[in-house]
Amino acid sequence: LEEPLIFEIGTTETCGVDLPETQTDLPSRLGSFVRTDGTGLPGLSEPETVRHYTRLSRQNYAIDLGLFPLGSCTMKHNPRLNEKVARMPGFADVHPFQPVSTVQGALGVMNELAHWLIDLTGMHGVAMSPKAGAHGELCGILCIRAALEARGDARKVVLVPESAHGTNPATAAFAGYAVEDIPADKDGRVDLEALKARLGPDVAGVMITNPNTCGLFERDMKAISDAVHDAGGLVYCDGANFNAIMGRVRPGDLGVDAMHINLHKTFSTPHGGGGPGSGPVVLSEALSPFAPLPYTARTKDGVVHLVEEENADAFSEKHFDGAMQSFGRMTAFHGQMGMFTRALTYILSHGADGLRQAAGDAVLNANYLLRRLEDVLHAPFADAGPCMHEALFGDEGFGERLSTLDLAKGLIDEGFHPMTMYFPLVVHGAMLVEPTETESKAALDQFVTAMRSLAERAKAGDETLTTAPHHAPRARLDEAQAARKPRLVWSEEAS
Amino acid sequence: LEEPLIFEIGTTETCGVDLPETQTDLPSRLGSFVRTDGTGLPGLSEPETVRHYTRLSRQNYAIDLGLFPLGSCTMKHNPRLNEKVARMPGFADVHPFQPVSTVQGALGVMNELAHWLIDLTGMHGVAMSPKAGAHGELCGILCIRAALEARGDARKVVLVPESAHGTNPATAAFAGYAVEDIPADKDGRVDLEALKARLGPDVAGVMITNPNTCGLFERDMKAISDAVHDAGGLVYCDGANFNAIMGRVRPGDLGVDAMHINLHKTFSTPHGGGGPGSGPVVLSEALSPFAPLPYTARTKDGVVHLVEEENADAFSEKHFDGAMQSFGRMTAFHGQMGMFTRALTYILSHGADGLRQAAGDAVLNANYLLRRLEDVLHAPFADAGPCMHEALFGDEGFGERLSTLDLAKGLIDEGFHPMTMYFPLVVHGAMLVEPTETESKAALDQFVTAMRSLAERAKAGDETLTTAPHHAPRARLDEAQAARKPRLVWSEEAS
Amino acid sequence: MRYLPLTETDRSAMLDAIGAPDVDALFSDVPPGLYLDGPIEGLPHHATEMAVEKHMRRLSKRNLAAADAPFFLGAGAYKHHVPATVDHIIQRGEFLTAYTPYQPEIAQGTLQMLFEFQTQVARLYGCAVANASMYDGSTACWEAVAMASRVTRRKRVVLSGALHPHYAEVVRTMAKFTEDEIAGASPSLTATPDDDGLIARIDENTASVVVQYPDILGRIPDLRKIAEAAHAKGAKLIVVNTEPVALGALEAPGNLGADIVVGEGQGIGVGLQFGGPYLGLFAITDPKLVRQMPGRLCGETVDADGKRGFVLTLSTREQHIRREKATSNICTNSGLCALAFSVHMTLLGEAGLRALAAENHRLACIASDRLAKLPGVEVLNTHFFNEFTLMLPTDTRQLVRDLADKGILGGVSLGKLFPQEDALSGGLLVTVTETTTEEDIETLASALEEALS
Amino acid sequence: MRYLPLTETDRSAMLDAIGAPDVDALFSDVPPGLYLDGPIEGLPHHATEMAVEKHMRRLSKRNLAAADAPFFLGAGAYKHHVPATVDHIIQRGEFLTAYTPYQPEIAQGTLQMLFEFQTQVARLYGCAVANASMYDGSTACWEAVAMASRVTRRKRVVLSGALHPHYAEVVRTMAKFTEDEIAGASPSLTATPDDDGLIARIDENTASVVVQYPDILGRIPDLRKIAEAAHAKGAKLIVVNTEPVALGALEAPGNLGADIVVGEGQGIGVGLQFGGPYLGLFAITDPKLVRQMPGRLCGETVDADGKRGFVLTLSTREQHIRREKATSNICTNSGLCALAFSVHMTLLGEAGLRALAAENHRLACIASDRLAKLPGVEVLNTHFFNEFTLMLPTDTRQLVRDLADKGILGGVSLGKLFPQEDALSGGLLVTVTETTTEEDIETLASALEEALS
Repeated sequence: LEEPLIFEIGTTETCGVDLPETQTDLPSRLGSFVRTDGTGLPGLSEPETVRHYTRLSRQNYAIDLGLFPLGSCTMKHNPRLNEKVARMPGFADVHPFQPVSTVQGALGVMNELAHWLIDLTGMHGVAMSPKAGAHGELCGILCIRAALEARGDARKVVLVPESAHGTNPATAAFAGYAVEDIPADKDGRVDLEALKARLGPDVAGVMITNPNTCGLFERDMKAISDAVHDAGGLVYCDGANFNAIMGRVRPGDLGVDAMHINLHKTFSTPHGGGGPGSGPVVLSEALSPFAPLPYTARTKDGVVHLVEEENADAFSEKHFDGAMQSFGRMTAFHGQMGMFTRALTYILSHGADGLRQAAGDAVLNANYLLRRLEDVLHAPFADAGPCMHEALFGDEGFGERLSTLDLAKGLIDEGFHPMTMYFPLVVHGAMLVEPTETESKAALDQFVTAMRSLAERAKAGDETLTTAPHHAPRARLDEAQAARKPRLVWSEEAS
Repeated sequence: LEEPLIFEIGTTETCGVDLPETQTDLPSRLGSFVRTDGTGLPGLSEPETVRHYTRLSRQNYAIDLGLFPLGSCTMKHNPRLNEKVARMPGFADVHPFQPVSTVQGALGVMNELAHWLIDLTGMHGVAMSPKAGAHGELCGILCIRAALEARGDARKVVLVPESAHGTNPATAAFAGYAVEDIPADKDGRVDLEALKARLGPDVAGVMITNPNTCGLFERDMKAISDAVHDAGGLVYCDGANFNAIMGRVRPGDLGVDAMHINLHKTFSTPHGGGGPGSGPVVLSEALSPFAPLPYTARTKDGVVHLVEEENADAFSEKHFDGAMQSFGRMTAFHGQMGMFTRALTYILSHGADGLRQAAGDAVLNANYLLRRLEDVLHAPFADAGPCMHEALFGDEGFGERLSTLDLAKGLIDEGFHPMTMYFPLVVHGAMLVEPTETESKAALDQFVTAMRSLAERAKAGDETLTTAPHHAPRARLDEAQAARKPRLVWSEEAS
Repeated sequence: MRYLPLTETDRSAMLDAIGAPDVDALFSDVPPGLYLDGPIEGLPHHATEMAVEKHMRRLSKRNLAAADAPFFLGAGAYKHHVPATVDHIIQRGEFLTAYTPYQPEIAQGTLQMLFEFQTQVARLYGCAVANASMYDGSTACWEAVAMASRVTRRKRVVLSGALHPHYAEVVRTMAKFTEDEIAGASPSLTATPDDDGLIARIDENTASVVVQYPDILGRIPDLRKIAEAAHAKGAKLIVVNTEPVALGALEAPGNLGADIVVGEGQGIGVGLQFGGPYLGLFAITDPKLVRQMPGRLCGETVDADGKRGFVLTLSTREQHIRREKATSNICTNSGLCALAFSVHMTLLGEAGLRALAAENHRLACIASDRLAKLPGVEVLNTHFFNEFTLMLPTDTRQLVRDLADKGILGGVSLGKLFPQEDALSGGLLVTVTETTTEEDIETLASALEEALS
Repeated sequence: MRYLPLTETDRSAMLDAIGAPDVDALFSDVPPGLYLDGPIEGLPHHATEMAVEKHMRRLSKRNLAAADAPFFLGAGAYKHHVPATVDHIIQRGEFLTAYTPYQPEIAQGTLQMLFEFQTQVARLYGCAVANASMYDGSTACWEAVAMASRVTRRKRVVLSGALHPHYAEVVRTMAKFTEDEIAGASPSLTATPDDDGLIARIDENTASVVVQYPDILGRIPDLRKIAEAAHAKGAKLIVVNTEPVALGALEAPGNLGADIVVGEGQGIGVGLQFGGPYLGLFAITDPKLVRQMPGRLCGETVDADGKRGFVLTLSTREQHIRREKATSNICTNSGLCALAFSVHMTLLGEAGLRALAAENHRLACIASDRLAKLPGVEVLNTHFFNEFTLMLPTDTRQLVRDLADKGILGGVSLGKLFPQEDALSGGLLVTVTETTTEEDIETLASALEEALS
């Protein structure tokens, strides 16, 4: 059964909520601004609404249904305790402008989470307000620019390795920097010598991902940081892959100045079909003073303060000798409280030992997949040693008309979500597989069986793969048509 | 993908909860009773558990997915507000033996619901503790027997119409009565004259369903009650079909002495795949004193009392002049609190006007189906006038090798749950269709289209129906094998 | 009204199709004087979700939630931590809003779960077969008694004096109508159960002996001895368990000679809920008697394509088929509670259940040691799992109310449970679970000390 | 650890398969001194679900929930009743635990929802096209400014003085890096907005004019007039709405000449959540500019079998494809909040939204009339929807804190919102929604009267 659109089944008269019958004898204060057109918003009764969305939901794949091996996206189990906690009225039903005396618990959560993030990364401070990973990247780069400007040093270039997430160059460009690539060496790591050669007084810093997008730990990270610092630059680290090393390596020890943490990856706040995310940014001592408003701080009397424009200067003066020089504000309120409660719940559940164990299991799972598949799939860096929490393969040896896309779509018919495809760009037909630590060995073995079978079909040139998936709610969708003649809203005429 | 059993994927070492590491230096007080065998209970981690049950759930049909036209089962929308309310800690996290001063809200819910049930049915009292419909029937019959015994009148026979639910005769037999049938007239209603002829000093009472299982209102209900009362008997009414008449007819006005109310049908507490139900029994003045313990009662000071063995005699003496002569106790505690909160929430949402409207819409929906289908399906009582909230059809005219079962299984392929089949017994190949008031006209029209097509295929002898469903998680299951060699628990050897 | 999808336009169109002028006309079979021509008077009209939620919240706040007080109640209903996962799963619409799985092709979710549940219960109880659940422990207890009488064709039922008095009362009430003869007894205030006294009451007419394990005072009867005695007279041993967590530490009744094991499953997955809905468990050790069992049963079979599948089976025992010849009046089971139990039990597994039981017992030992030190307080039990009986020099009914006024839910008074037995009025049943903190124990100890001084 | 499925047996078997002696060996690329050989010190170890829940509950109870107080806060975040259905649906695992729908064959649930959402937003705003959501209203506001600068190739941005000061601050912060020139202003304490003053600031270099509707003081600017003036100079009109419910009563900005309409969607479906996650809405009136829009877009297409289906489209605008040439740095949207909004909006429909808006306005009128009667209190606004400004003879920052001490959340101080503007420190922004009772209004009135006497 196909599920129609709400515009095809709802009417503007139908209403699935009851509202008091409003007395209309009061004069309106809307003046001449009263809405005269109908909104055209369709309504459904409550039973129809439940059914519509329940049916729709069943056309989705999700972590709750199976393995979701999207490299660099860290799709791990989302504990239901986190959801329960986030819905406690003291967290869910609190207004951002309530007086601080009435939100000590909420500010306490922010502070407690902030301290965990600082300790886990070995950094000095953290900006909590960024709303997602890319927003966090931006925050980090803006801190770098603010710090450089504060010392009157207007550098113009940011170096980004070619394997970087696409968000990295976009972010640097937004912050007004020219972006230059750094090449990779044959093992898929940053070429240290090439980097050193490029450093100079025009380079504001580097944006680097560690573990990198080939799934490898950047052995030279500390040397890279030292070289950048020696040249007067600063180091941004993309934290998308922190899941591999949490509790085992501290980015602060590697010389990182700023790193965003995706709470919705590493700390298991659910992806929700594309957000909301949350991207706090941990900062080195050099960058901490420039973090955006608002921030929270607990003073000696145990009270947690929320520092905003209202009290920023006075607070900085009183408690930081005026050192806090926030570069501004990135969002209207204090950040993703709903994600903070979930992430803190997750962190407290694991504890320092459990987070370390989680990283270990994530890496173990990825290496297991790498070794169980390297004989049937091209694994470009397999000989370079262990991978971190993701295993990278390429399409070498596939039949002529078959591609990574076909294998990925074939996975759907085997009951799995495809892996990340064609990323990183350094490997042809890349397949980046990240199982995460919340997959069982049984699930991995099923996945291996499916992948081996698909790899053999791809190499044998089995063309039925080119039309996969065959057992999904939809066959392959015509993305070209969607882009050529965009239909982005429903209209009666068009349908 | 087939979902394995927990015994096939779990291990006795795996655990999906964390527990404190117990200090073992304390002496145990278990003596020699310590468990020595392994329980053999398989465990799964939390992520595996979520996935196992989420996948399993998707093999179910449910109200949330579509029309569920099970006659006499009243599968209506289950509002999520009810679920939210039932989970409020003050209701969900209260022990049945807490002192009454600490549970005034819970007792208040029971009392408030009790008053609604009494007012809606026009009765005198209500026994809240029965755990389900059949338990409620039993409660009603036991009240009747207790009342007859209290007046020293040991009658031995209960009359039950042939269209009765199977639970009715089972209940009467359990209470020690001989069961005799009452025939139906050609319109599917109780034959009043035949009933009158059978009444006498040996007849304890009748058990009757109104609206009856043919979906018709028993026009002579008041006359039946009067005749039974005149003969010294009492009238039990099966309340399974109360949804059709709530707010429009009061059973008390029809002379009923006892009627159970399925909170999980009429008042929308969810069926949950087979329970829990809840079956409070409303009682006439004649029967109220005999209701089982415990009961709740609000005294003039506004305090709600819970009357149990502990205080029953004293309370009856003080507040009822000793009239309360409970026949005993049917369950350990006070009944289905979780269902009471849901039902009261539902009732308050509708109010007296909304419940009346709901009954009207339920009947309107059923009549609409009756009239849209009577030309293609045999509708034995269609000429007798409007039906109540369910429409009854038979298999007359089906191809030789095709049955009601085949049509019903064919409905599954159309995306619907089958209707009630082969019940009531008075119609050959009966199909009892109850849409309920929470279905939209659009849903009914889809159902009509599917039914018309199936009826035509059945009449044309389309044998593909005999192997339907073809698009369900399973094809027809071999029930005979299941009964012949019962395998009721999993064992390693057997699988 | 938000739950009613028909618009006025729909209603008109449908009435036209039917050929009726209005909805009232559809009720023409109701004799005139009996049809109400408007909403029943004196009752409120429909209300917004917001208003209803507010009203219900106000009522809920007039209760003291167990989590908000030091809490020591048990006696058949136990407070355990239920993982959030359990509630998430039972709220899946496909489980919550499904009907009894009479159409197995589209109900394999519920059916496979029930098959797993039956196996879990059988293993927990050390039995061969379990059913798909019953209303609660007390009704399961009565069903066991009725089954034993059917199987033995005898009518005499010997109840242990330390059977939960409400369970005993349910049995007595039902037996009035079936004419079983109930031989009950008063509980004796001894440190170990009076197994010999119970055995002495078994005779050749005895259909069944009903023993609670652990018993209502928290003591642990010697099931093996009682089973031998019962079997020697041709009687069936029915063992009642009200705390499933105990069987993570105590030998399973089915391994000790019980013929039927029944119990309350609430302690795993279900929560307190002021007494209901709960979960009746029912299992037997002799699989040959399965056709005499009450309640729904789920069995394994294959579908037309040869795939494994599950169905409700042996329903010819049941009333909706057999009518007055059914094995029981029961129809509805406690399906959603069975799901909650099964999910929680799957999360625990053997290792988790054992650890949970150990933690319960550890804290109960700490509490018993602490409270035994109070002047005037004596711990009755030699053995216990997670509840035990204190003997106090006062009527504990009033004591419990006084403690509640101080915000302490201090236990269950034996005086309340056994109002006819004056000798028991000084008894206080104290229950300790993994949710109890040592701080809670101290709070209770101080309050008791104060109350008794 | 309950979230980690690997058993020790599994780990050994897997290490064998890999050929590594232990897990630490897999980290051999980490230089020795940098690899931690045990859990980080000073941090607690893993905890039971029960313990974590207790800890978090204790923290949550140190907050005063909006539902537990007479509540009058708004200023960009609104308390509305969210039907229980909304939360049920967003907790469906298939929505909650899905990723961004990059594999459309198995993500039609999310994609169809987004297509419906885009259409709902476009209709609410009176626009041609809307995107699939952004972080929140303030970031959407900045994205609109950036888009207008891209489209007009101009750099000057004229902000209304009555734009939410935090929105203005976000724009100012971002513009520092893009070198847009921001022309702001102080809000004037007039009964109607100073539209003429705003118009006077528009010139030929102006890329965009940013106006809030209703504005931060609750007043309603004349969008049509401002649009004409902006367009006359070749500038784009950006309208910001922070309270979507208002558009059930007020003319849609898209119908009044706005080019870009952005806003905060939190008021429908999302809840307060201490400021996040919220829901940025973004729509435009000229569909030709769609390739200049930021954020994800969902579009209709067909699959290989010709069936209707939905995909993320026009992603060549986006940074993960275009890298440094992207229209915006945004990547994640606010998908689950968009779902909540869409479900709530579907429950409301046009009729419900209109009724909800009417009820908000009715209660706001009652409140404004009541409070205007207090001695020393003046209502600033001639027009308002559900929030209005009181002028009081006191610094309202302290007043708000004093009211909170009495358990009343009485409004938002303009002194807090505009700390640089001393003239505003007597202003109190009071918001009234359908959740406000007349009793709440009385409570606030009495408390204000007392505070001012």
